[in-house]
Amino acid sequence: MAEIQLLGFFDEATATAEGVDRLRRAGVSDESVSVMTGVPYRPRMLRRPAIASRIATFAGIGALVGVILGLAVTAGTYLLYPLSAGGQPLIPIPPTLIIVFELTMLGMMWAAFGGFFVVNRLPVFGKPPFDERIVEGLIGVQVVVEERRASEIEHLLREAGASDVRRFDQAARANEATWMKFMGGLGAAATLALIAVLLLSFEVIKIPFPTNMADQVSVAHLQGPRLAAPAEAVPVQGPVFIAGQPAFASVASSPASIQRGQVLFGINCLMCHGEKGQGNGRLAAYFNPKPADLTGEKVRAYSDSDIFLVISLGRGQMPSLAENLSPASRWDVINFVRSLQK
Amino acid sequence: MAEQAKFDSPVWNRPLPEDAELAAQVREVREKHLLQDARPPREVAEKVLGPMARLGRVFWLAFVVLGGLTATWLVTWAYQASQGMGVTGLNRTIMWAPYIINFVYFIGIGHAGTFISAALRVLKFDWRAPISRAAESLTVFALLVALTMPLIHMGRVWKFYWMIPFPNQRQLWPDPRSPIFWDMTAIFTYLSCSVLFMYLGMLPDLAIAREKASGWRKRLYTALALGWRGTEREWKNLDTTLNIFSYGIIPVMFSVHTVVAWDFAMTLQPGWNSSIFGPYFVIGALYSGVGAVIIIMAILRKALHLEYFLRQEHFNAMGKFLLVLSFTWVYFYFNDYLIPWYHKEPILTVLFRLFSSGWAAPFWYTMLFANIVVPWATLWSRKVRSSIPALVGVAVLVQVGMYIERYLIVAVALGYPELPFNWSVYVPRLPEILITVGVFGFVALGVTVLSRLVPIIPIWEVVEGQLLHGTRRIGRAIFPAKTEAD
Amino acid sequence: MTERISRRDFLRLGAAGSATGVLAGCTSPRRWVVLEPFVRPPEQQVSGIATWYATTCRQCPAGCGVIVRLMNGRAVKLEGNPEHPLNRGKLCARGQAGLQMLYNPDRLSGPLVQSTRGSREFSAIDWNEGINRLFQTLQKAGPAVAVLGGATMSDHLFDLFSRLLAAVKAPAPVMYDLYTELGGYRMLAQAMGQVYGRAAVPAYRLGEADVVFSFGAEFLGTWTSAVRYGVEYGAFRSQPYGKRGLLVHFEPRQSSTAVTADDYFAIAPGSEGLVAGALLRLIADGNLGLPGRAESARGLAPSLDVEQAARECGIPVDALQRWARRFAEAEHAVAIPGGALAGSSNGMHAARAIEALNVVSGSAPAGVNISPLDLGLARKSLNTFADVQSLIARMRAGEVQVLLVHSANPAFELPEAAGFLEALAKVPLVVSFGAMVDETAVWSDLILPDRSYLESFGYEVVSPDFGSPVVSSQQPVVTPVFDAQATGDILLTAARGIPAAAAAMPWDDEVDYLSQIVAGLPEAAYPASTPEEKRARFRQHGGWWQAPAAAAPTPRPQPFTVTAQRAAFDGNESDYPYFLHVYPSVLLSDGRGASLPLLQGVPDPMTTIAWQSWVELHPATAERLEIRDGDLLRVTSPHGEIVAAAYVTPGIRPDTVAIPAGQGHQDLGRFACDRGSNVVQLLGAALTDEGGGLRWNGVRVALARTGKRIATASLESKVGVTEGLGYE
Amino acid sequence: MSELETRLLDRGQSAAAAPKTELPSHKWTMLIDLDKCTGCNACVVACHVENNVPIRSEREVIRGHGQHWIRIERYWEGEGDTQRATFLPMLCQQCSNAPCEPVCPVYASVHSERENLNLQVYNRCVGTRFCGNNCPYRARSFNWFAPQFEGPITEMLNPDVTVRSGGVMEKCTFCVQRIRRSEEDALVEGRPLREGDVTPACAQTCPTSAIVFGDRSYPESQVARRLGGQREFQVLEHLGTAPNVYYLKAGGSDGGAG
Repeated sequence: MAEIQLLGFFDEATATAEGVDRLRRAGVSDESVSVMTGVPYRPRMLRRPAIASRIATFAGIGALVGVILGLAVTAGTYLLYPLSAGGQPLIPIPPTLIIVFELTMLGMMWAAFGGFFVVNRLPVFGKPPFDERIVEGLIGVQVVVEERRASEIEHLLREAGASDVRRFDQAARANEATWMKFMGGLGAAATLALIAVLLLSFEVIKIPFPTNMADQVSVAHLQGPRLAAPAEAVPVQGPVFIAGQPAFASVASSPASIQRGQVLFGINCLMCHGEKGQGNGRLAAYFNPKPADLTGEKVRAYSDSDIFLVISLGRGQMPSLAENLSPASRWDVINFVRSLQK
Repeated sequence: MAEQAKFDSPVWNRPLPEDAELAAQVREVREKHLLQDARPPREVAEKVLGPMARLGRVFWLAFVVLGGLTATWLVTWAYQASQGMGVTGLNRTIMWAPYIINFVYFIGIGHAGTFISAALRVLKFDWRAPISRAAESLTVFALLVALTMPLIHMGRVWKFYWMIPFPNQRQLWPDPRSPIFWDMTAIFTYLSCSVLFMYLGMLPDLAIAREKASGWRKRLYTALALGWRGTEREWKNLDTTLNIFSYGIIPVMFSVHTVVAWDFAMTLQPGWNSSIFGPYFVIGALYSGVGAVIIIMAILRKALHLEYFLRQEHFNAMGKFLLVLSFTWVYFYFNDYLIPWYHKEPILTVLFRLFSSGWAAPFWYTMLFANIVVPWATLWSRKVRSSIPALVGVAVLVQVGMYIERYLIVAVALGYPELPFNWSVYVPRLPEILITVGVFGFVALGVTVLSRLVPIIPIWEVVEGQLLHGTRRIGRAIFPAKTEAD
Repeated sequence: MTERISRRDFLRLGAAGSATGVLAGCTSPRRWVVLEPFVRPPEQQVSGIATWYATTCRQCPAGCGVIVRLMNGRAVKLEGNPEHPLNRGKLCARGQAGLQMLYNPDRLSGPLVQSTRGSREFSAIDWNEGINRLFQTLQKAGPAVAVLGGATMSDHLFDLFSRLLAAVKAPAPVMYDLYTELGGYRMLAQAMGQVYGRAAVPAYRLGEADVVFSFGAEFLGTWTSAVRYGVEYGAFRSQPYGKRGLLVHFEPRQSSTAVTADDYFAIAPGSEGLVAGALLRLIADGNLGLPGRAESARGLAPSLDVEQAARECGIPVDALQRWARRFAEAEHAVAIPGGALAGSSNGMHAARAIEALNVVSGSAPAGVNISPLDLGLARKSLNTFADVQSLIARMRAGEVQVLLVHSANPAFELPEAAGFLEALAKVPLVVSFGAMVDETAVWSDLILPDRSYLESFGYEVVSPDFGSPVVSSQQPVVTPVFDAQATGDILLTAARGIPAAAAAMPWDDEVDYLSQIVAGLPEAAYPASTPEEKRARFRQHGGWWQAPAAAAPTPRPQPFTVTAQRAAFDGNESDYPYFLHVYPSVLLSDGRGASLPLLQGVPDPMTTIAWQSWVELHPATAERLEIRDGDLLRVTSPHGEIVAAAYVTPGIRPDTVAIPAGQGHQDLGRFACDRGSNVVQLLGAALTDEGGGLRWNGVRVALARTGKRIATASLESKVGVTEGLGYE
Repeated sequence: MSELETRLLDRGQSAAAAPKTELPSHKWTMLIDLDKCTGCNACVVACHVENNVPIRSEREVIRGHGQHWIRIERYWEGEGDTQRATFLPMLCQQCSNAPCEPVCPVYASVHSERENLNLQVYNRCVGTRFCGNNCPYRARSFNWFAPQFEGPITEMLNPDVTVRSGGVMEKCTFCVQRIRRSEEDALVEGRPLREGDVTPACAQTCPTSAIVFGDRSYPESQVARRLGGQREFQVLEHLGTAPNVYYLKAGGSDGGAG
């Protein structure tokens, strides 16, 4: 049973109300009738039943979400980053109230806006019955009737005072499926945008923007060429060597000392002398002559004091490590080297 | 065209009484009141949409000039960001000034739009109908500018997103203790809801424009109107949503400027840490905002030939409004002044001396003259209020006065911390002058362009008002009367 | 693999120095800032081990011990050497800024020659050629060689210069600079010689003093050893059992010493001696103080009318009376003669009068011990301005073939009236050893840039000597930053070709020379047995000194007389209504600090002005002449004129204007040149009554507005500090 | 690996040496005896060198962009001819209730409860300058331009201290890098921090020892012993910022303690 849509045009409200009344008397249900106006006529004026709006529900839920978000942003931040500021308590209540208030209002209004779209199924897809004359002040009464009653109803409308009646076929209606797809697409786009922003904010996608202080001029010279210690100058920590005397302040070999020495060896020596001190570190290939085999006969024959001097002053291609190792640390390394020789 | 005559229903073409005397009275009422002067909706729409689409030479000239100012703003900002904040006149004592003055000023301007739309809607002041959208558009652009001001003012603006609570690699969020965070939340809420509010109210008008326009405008309005048809359900939902927004946005509006005031009041700076700053700033904001709306109304009326919509009654009402706000503002200002004055707090005494007889005296007296003397001396007169040039003159003075007031609070008071060794005076330099001029240009450009893109007069609200308003005869006199439909 | 990693690359790797960095194969200091920076201040991370070297500060002649913090071979911080007996771990602003002497971007790299003097068109030559030129000229010149040195020249260099000059039978080096002239070093030493029999810069112990009178001695700012006096002053203010010494300061201008004083009198310029005389008179006539004081005073007090003297000085008589009593009654009372005396015509009279107060109170300065310990090493002695004048006369007479200038900048520091530049034209070869192009280097033919003091060896016998002698060690803390050569080595190299000099200077290089000197020192406070160890410990500890002796011998005064003498001034009162008060800037000293941005950019304590020079005026003067801060004034004296910006301050007498020395360079690098004006241009070349000093504190000036203004680069808010909250 | 373990490893200590408990807390306090301050500016220069504080040019100083972490405020007391200057060294007061901290939107200005320090995290700073305005002492300095270190002057920069970029706020840190270094040294040596282990650059150089620094919670420290006297005051005490820099009024002595 095919249905057809009629759109009757009335000049003013009284005639429209009359038309609506007649439709009702003719057995057309209120649900089948809809009024379109360019001005917000109240339903009472047109003898239409009152309409309840569900927007307030949306707004209420939105406000609730806002409260939760507000609490999450504030208390959540305080708990995640327990940083003290200004002698305030970890969770300061007054600032929290401000944020919660703002986010509540934000949630309420955004939800109302969203609700407005959902309830009205905006944007409208498809071509539901409409006529330009409605925006010019005419009142349109849209009636959905079975095709066979079409002319009866049209007549009824004209009798009530309709200046014109247009017929629209079944196809002229809003396409809710497209609307659902559109909203789904919108959601997907929003999710994608969120992911994109997350990728950026976690620097998975890194924009090569200078971060200023990462390239530090104050430590730049730590990378630059090591400057040799001035010849014949004696640091405050004491001379490395005085003719006729052994090297100073040796540290007795102990498990703790050897352990420290191992760590320091790993930092300062391993890359050339190798893990076991056999002169086969990763950089050994670049050197000629090769770095010394610390477990070899030659080094075994050195006195501790000699090794101390080599570390302190450097020898051949080996640089002085005086800046890297304090005198006590040098002895730790020597103790470790001696342990390698065993 | 014969067909069309049928649409002109008696609602819009109300006949004059037969009696010549009564007819004259009715004519007078119609001349005075827009909502009494009913015209067919088609004609009303034409009065809005017609001039809107006609882009004359004046428009293009304004577009080029204001666009140039906007470009100046952006270029200067880029220069400042690349060189460092040192190009401004800020110094080690006065670390805030030009951009924060603008920030407070533009947030203030942004207040009037919503106030007029939402508060007057809630209070059912129907005369606001033709004004509201212009005021809202001013709000939107002023807030946009206000939002950029703290960014322009930042030392490392490229790190602005560190102030946004969003999960990131730094694993650190902004601190909700900071008034700046409050500010951002409040302004974001206010700006986004203002835009949504404005858009919602515009939907039926966009539908009208969709039907009337052609070419690219038709496509634009078709997309923007979202298929609005004006069914009874749509109208009801729109009404509910607008009511929710109206009630919601009013406290937000108050909170925004209160929070802005707290930016100052939370500090230990003498002259700033006053507990009355919140309400005082809100009133100050409304004061300058209503003034700004008056100026925009006058300009739009001239540029878009809106004499039919914007009548003396509107200017008169806005003038009254300005006067009331002036009273209120003075009340708060006096409060803020009197109490420290009475306490003789030393550092504030220095400030008062500075205002009354120091180098800041010319500014202070100009401010008092513009904000108090002139409005009080003139706005009581209906003649002044109804004369557009006079009222605009007063409104411009109020803008000057309120800008100086912000300058005195932000730039001058900040120069007088408790340790006198560090006192300082802020003198603006070229970059901030260019940026300030530029953002004024941008706001003007925004309103100018928007007024040519969307119906700047809410057609449906005017038509609805005309529907609900009529005359009532008591004895031999005719009076305007209103139907309370809700 | 045949390609070899360069030493530099290797060092880069080695220098990364941190375990995780190297092991992970990424050797970047970024590590310190990239991993953690967004949640924690980077200062939470510290990296590397610092090396410290002890050496001697050469920013002024005092010779404070410093230790230098090195990170990766770069000197990053100077601190006082806590072991050093002079400064005890403390350092002044100038000392702290020393690193910028080392790393100054305007330092010269390699020797330069200038074909036309004053053209500033230098061409680079290599070191051999430069030294050769010096050698050849020295060889030809015979005894016609002169050396003009400054007080910051290291003593070892002075010794080498002296030996060279003695070997060629030339007169001894002339050691003179503006800083010591303004500090009155030479004049005060002369006065000490007259009073105690040994001419040495006096050193006053304040640690136990009850009352200290300072007569224009800015001992907390620039005078002799401001750091040591700071240490003394700290002890003076909080003595055991809650005792706190009182400081009274007499000076026409409020210096920072005046500010810290308990009582301050803005006395008329040149009246310090009169004040001291009046105090003596009051003690003598009033029979004041502890037993014996008045008797002692009676023998020394000059004949004068106290009331008239008080009027002339500008001190109320009752205040004088009060302080005379206080001084006489105090167990430890010290009177300090300041540098300003040196520039007054009556300076020697005044110094004797002030020292007479010390004789009365029985608190002679340290450092004037009659028999100092013989250390077997040379120490420089300063010359008077009269000696400089005779050098100039020799130059003018063509008796100087080569002039060597080291640590001095006579073209900047000497008044035009001295005629230095004209005389210079008669010298065929002028050699400057300046590390930067200063005003004198501009008028020289050859520049052989010396190393900065943080790159070179040396020793310095500390002066003033606070009780026991100290030989401060100087050693390089970094390898040379610029291509500069130690002047000592240059002299030794050049001397090798001159037979007489070669015999007097038989060392391979200056390190060899120093080793021998140090080996000859007596036993030190720290243990060291062999000569090698002595040398090493000398450098390690930063010098040689002995454990403090139980009691230093108290010097006995010689018979001397005190006379009250009025100071003379150039210019009559009607044409030149204001006294000119010249003082060394606390930061720039006599101008040698002007090349360091750290000293230029830090505000002067009294005016808070940075980067500029100024004329201090009393508000009454300013009001009369309608002068505001920043007005450019033409300051005219009988000898010259300069233009400088006004600074109105209550801290000066209304009849006096004060201008700091230090600015007004035409050269000396980008930070110094074309800033402010040089006050020396206002001075004449007249000598003081006694002692042959430059009478720099005896000039009157006139002020006139030029109509131009500059913005004052001050830190203070003038309104804030003068008007304040208005309720005090 | 924890932060502490990494740091110990760099000093040649195996990670096992890291204490399992929290690091000990301190109340770092500075005492400035105005009776001894001579306004010599040694502290200012020492601070500039230690903390890589840039020297601003004459033009910048004229514009009020002079940058110092510690400055000598010179006031005038008295009227007319008896006017005498006084010095007030002013630096970050390391307030316990620091007004600068809560106003920062990005946690760049935060408090270390453990050390009683007011920390400034340069790399978090976005340059809103709210803290600078809210500091009643105006002790914070802003990098109005990127700092310029000419030529070899970069060599003397302290590698322990970040050079702040343009647009970043900075202030006195009580030489936190020295505190950190001493703490580590003590940890490596397995001992608690001792009095005198930590001295900021200003206190170290101060010729008259007017500036004294130490841990107030350690009763034998110099600061703890000298606090509580008649001469003690805090600048702008009435604001309730609870500074950790105490001043002693000029014109008196606390006898033997200094």
